[in-house]
Amino acid sequence: MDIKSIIFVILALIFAPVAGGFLAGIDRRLTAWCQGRFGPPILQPFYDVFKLLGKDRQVVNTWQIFCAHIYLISSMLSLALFAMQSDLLMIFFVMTIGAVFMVIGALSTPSPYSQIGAQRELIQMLTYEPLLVIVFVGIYFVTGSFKISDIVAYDRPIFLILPLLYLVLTFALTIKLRKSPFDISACHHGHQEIVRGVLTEYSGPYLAILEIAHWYDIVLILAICSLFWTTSAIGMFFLLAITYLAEIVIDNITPRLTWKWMLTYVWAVGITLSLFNMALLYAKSF
Amino acid sequence: MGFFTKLLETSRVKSPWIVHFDCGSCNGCDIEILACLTPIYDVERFGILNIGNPKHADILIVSGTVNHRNAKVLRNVYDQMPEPRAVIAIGACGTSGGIFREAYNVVGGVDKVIPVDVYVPGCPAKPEAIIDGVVLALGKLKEQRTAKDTDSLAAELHQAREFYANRADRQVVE
Amino acid sequence: MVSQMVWVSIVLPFLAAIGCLIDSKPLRSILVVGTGVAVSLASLLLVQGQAFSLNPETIFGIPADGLIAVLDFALLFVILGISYQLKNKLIAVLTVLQIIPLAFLELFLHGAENTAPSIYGDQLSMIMSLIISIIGSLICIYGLSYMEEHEHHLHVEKSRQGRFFFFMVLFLGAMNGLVFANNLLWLYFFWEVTTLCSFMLIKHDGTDIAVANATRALWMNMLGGVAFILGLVILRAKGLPLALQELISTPGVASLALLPVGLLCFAGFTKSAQVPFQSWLCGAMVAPTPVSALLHSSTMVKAGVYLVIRLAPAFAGTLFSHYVALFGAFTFLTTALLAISQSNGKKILAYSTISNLGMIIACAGINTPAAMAAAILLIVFHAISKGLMFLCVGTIEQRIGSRDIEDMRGLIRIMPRTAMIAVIGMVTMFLPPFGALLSKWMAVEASARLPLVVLMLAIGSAFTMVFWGRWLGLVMTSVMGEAQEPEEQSPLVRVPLVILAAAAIVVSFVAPGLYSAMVLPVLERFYSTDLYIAAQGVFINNIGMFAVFPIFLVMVLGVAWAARASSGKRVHQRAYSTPYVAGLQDPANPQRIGFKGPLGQWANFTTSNYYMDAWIGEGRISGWINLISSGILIILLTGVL
Amino acid sequence: MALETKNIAKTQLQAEVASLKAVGYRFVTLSCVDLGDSFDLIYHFDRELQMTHLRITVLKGDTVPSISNIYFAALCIENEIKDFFGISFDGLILDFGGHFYLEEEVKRYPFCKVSVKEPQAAKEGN
Amino acid sequence: MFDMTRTIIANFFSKAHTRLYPLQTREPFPNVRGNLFNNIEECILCGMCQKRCPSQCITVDKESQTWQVDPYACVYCGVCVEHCPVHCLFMESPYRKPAAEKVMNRLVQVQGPAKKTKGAAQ
Amino acid sequence: MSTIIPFGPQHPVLPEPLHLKITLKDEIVTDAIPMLGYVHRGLETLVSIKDLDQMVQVVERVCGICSCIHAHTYCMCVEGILGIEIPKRAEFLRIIWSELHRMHSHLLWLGLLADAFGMESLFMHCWRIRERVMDVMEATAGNRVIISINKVGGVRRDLSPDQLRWIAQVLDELERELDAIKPVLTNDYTVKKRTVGVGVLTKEQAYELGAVGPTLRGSGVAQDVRMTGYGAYKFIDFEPVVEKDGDSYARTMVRFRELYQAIDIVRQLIRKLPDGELSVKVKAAKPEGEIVCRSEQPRGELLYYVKGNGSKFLERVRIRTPTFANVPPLLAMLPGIEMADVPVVALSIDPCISCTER
Repeated sequence: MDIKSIIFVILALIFAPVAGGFLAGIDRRLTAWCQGRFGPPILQPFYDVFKLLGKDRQVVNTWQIFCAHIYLISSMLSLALFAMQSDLLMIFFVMTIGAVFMVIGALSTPSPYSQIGAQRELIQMLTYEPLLVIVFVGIYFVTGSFKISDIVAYDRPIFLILPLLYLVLTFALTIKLRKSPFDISACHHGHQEIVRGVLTEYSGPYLAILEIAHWYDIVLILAICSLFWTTSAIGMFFLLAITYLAEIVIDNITPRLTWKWMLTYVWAVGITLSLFNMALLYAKSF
Repeated sequence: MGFFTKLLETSRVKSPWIVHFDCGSCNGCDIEILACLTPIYDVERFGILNIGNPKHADILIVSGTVNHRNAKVLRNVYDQMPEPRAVIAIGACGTSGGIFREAYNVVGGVDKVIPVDVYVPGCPAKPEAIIDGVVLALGKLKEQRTAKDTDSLAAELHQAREFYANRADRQVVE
Repeated sequence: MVSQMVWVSIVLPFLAAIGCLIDSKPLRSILVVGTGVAVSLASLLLVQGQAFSLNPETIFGIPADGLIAVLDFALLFVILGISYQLKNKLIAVLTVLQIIPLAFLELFLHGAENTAPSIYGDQLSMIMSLIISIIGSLICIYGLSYMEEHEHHLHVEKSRQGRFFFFMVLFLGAMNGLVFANNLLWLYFFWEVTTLCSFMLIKHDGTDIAVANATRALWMNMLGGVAFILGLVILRAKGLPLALQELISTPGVASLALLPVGLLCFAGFTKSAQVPFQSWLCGAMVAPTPVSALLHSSTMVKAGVYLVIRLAPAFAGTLFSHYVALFGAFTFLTTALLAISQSNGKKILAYSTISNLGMIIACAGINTPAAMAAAILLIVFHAISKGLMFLCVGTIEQRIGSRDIEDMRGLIRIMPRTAMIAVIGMVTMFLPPFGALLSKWMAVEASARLPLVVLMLAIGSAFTMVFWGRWLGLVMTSVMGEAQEPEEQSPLVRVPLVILAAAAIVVSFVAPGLYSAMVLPVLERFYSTDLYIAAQGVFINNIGMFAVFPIFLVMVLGVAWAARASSGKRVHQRAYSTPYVAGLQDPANPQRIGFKGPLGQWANFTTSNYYMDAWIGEGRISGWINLISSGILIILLTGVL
Repeated sequence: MALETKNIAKTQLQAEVASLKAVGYRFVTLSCVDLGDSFDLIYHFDRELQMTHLRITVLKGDTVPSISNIYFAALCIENEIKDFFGISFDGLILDFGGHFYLEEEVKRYPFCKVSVKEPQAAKEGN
Repeated sequence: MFDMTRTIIANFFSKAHTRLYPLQTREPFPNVRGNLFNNIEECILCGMCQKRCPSQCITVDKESQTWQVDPYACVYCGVCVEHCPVHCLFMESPYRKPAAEKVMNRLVQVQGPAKKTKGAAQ
Repeated sequence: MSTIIPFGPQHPVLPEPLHLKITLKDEIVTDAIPMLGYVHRGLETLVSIKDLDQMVQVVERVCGICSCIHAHTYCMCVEGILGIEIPKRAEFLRIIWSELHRMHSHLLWLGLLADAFGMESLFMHCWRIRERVMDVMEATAGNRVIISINKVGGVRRDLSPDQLRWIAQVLDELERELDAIKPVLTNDYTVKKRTVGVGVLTKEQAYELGAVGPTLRGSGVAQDVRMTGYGAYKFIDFEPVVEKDGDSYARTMVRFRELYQAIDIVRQLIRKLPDGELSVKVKAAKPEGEIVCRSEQPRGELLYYVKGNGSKFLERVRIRTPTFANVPPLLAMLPGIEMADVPVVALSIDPCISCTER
């Protein structure tokens, strides 16, 4: 680990929440436009988080606080590991710590909504985790390494080789972004039969911590998406922009679906797509 | 330090999340509150979100008359909101009990149960009036308040209940 | 020196076991604790040295091979007697099917003179011995207080602890013998001893269900025994040495001896309860908890995977190897799925064990150095964490009277100490940077070239996360300011728990060192490429890296920070708020969790995990799983013919 | 304009309602009026937009047979009338015990202009 | 699954439908029943509005010559305006603004049309 | 092995305070017990202090969403007892406003349903086009929601030819906007996934449990009180909208098609609107006798039982609102569905709790 990567890590840790917040702001603005509304200011997510940080503390038990902090730490750590260009799979496992601790935080409160949210969150994780692993394996197939440094050094855009796997990755992105049709365990605007699912019992500063951690996660997942076009910055930008726009559109044209549908549909489609893409690769290599 | 205080104040004013409790309203005010969220009025411009969960909310919007059953719920919802918080009573019923004041199961306006910061009159209140009300309530959010002593209010509520339970607009003989 | 240590670890438990039969509590305690300390020290001292081999001609003046042969027959006839007692024809047939080949082997087949040493110890044996000796002993020590309570609870008139500890301690000796044996006939003897011991321990309580489950365990393991002895007969018939090390280092053995190796692997599958043999291990849950702990973490099932790992170099690069990987991965996937449908804590642990063993076997099948490293490391970490978890569940069960995880909701306020240790146990089972996940990471990266296997591993590991995550969460369900009851733990309970919990964390932390010192030498004998290098606490090879130390460092700091933020000092009591129940809580009594429901009735907070019985209930999918896995197994075995 | 109702006795109610159901009538609702010393209960039924009404008159303090076993839909309205007028229905499927709408704070039977003696059991309950 | 897309895209590229309320206010429609006022100098304090008001929010006191409406209990139905014999009651189109304190709309008649009407009657 | 959920009274999905204690097993509802009374005001008792003219304003506030129809029905009752014939123009105007109410109610409901299954954009779209109807209401009647247009003996306001032309224009616009979302409701895979086969109420069940309105018509029973021809409906051609399947989708489609139907009815009314007086004078009415009147609200059949005792205060006003009748079918539909579908099914009867509890 040299000075350059340390600086890179620090920059990533500082700018990720900023980028995440701006992204969320732009997201809300564009969503508003899609709905024929004017929309909030771009800085709105920052106002929300600052306001939450300044609210009275209110908890059901202290485990919640512990879990919120661990979630933040693990999200930061996984982003730092990404910035250090280490192993994709390892980063993914580190990210799992946070996700699991958020579930634990929700399960630790004796609130029915939070409990159901936690169960659903577990099922969401169950849905996207194998897909992410498959995507990483696909990347490994192409580049011969799980290490980001090697993937970045690959001389062709991976997107062109693994377009279907990128689609699979966007499933995971949709789930992670908590967007329709997969905003099952908790959704942003909170009009849900389980109130706000896993986030129900978090309030004030702790909700803000979760929100910041969520931004880190989003940035990380988008960073993973960006690995699919590492050869040029413009290509990367367009890939991410189009992906995010597609997410917003999908969010607006679909209702929330049930977890049973999510599990069966995402697995069926995701696994078929990835196997098909792998088969294509095999066919090409012969 | 000054910067952070200012930042906090700005954020509070820019991001009021509301929780709406329909407290025995005729739905007229409820739909007007919902109409505020819709494209024509779009209160998300001001960062207002209808968050639906008192634990996340800054402003409690109450529409409708308080009756004996929902008074307890209203109180509970209010208690679960972390400070700083504000309460807006919407409509004739929410502010005073409106046309139903004399009905037997009506305690009265929202201020009989919890402290109200802003009264929005109307039957039903117009979306514009509700937006005005929220803006007025934002001033309350700016000041950091700690949990205020609401014991006196509880006593007042008790009195109100006693009064309404024993009033003599129905003659009842043994 | 080495030879003494080996004798201490093998023979001493046999002798101490006989001592345990004397019905005296202090003597038994001294014997169990003493043996535990002695074998632990012996195994620790052994680690200091290099690989070694011994060839004892005699044991106590009796020719060693002859003694083992006689004991073998004696053992088989004991089992035959048991089968007569149980009136179980299947076991009788299986026993006879072993006696005949054994006799045939001993009397008629004299292949090449056995010049290979009977005992061989390399780092793998040493690791196994460490696990067996230390974790096994801790479990036995824990058993001392557990069984007191257990018998008190069952109102047993005449203590049967003598017999119990006889088999427990004997188990340790047999397992140590098993891992150090090089002569396959010796190995076979110890193999059958563990079968017998497990049978006796499972049926210890003597209830009908215990006997039935013990019987099932016995016949399934005897099936493995038959495969084992058949494998030996074929080996000898082909003129191959009946010695492990010689067998795997014989060049071209893969083409020559795939059938016997396959049969030995089959024996390993039955012993480590791979699907479709998973039912015996789940059935073994009826036994007292120390037995489950012993079977699951350090002994019995580990014997099976140990044998498969040992044999892995012999079938490297064959199609058979791929099938083993597939078979293991399938076990991993399906038993993890079954674990989701369970609410019985011990059942969950049992399925999780099988699942992990499946992963180990899958690694053995993948047969790359990275996979082998994963397999060996997983044995270690799984043994520690699973032993810990079983002891925790045992302790919890004795306190709350239930094994159901739904009843463990809010355990943290009833038994804060045990609950915290259980939480550590669970976290080390499935979250980074702990060893079990490190091994899983290695396994996934190693399997990346086998799409079907990696798919199964990926899905299976997500299942794993589901059932651990929710158990972990519900243990912590509590509200702030609730009165916590102080928890009393007897030292015999606390010491094993604390040592295991500490070990789970510390051994994970030193995993890179452990790998360099103990695993790498084993791997280097057979593999030369793609080995992980563990430098500065980071595992690196050419396709991936895992930064153990940095993650540990950050997470330790993070946990400290989080703990500080959530400590009682930082969070005022005033911050407590009742859970959100749509505004129906009881303001007069905020600690009362629930809501005022219809008809004015109070509804207490009630919740339950999703077990999805309708989808993945045990009874619903077990049949399919057994069918498919039997199919894979048949393909696998016909493949070697 | 008068409402055409069929006056029946309390005991006939079950049989009458069952026969209406048999010919395809839908239960609409039940109206109750306080007549001072007795209650008028009017049962409204509908078949293809044609209404028919049954009227029974019960003395205060009397009980009425519930028809919720015939029409499940009568459950709500019978509970409501129990709240408002204090009429007890025999065989109510789900009995909210006079707290369908009302909390304890509210005086009993708010719709009665003059309420006679409360039922013995209820009084002891207080 | 993509049936909503057209609407979304259309919305995205057209101007927002939002009325930027505090910045731009729309002219209220004529005859909208907004804030209730009394042209107190013309009021004869007959009490018809008080009698007719379904919400009992109007109090007329002949003694102190006050006419008072509780704007927080008024239901803005306009019945009082219709029944006013001298048409001194009227409703403005703008709605009543929210306030932090409940203030009654209390009007005291200084010099009313009482004499005039009396004279007219005689 | 179950989870108990308090669903309401304060809940983000239900705008109204209805409490359901729901027992779940793996997210399948096994049991649902309701608790009402959070909105109960007891306004039927107000008859003793508010005279029969003031009661018009009171019954309008039984429910804000269908206030016009409440007042209309009440006036029909009182006029029925008094034996008053109201001018034909007044009858037409009443129905115009009633149908406008139906439009805004159905659009509002559609938005809420979209919100219940998490489709924010559809919610926004429905509520945006609903604002056009609200504008019409505000401009013609003087208030957005509770329009206070009825009085005993006629109506209080007239519609000028300009306004009628404007209304026709708004209706065209509305029809265009509805056409835009028609494929979303009829065709969209994900929307259908959430509604088709969810909360099935068979024809027999619907009839037996006393379902009314779109809930009943969604189950294949062609019953619409407007067919009795009260008010001006006798001059209008229309067919009741019926769907066969009895699930949430069928009920959605009934309401969606009723929107078109309402547009059509208003167009007919505007075309056929006769000239004439707006109201007849009702002097010191002291009704005596009892009457039952029914009308079709957006949510279904509304029944008023009014009894007069010969004074200006009525003896009894009894209101049976459609949601009250739809609660038993709702309870029958809940067990066996998924937790996620509870809001969808609950909204599919279009609950109006303030109606129900009065």
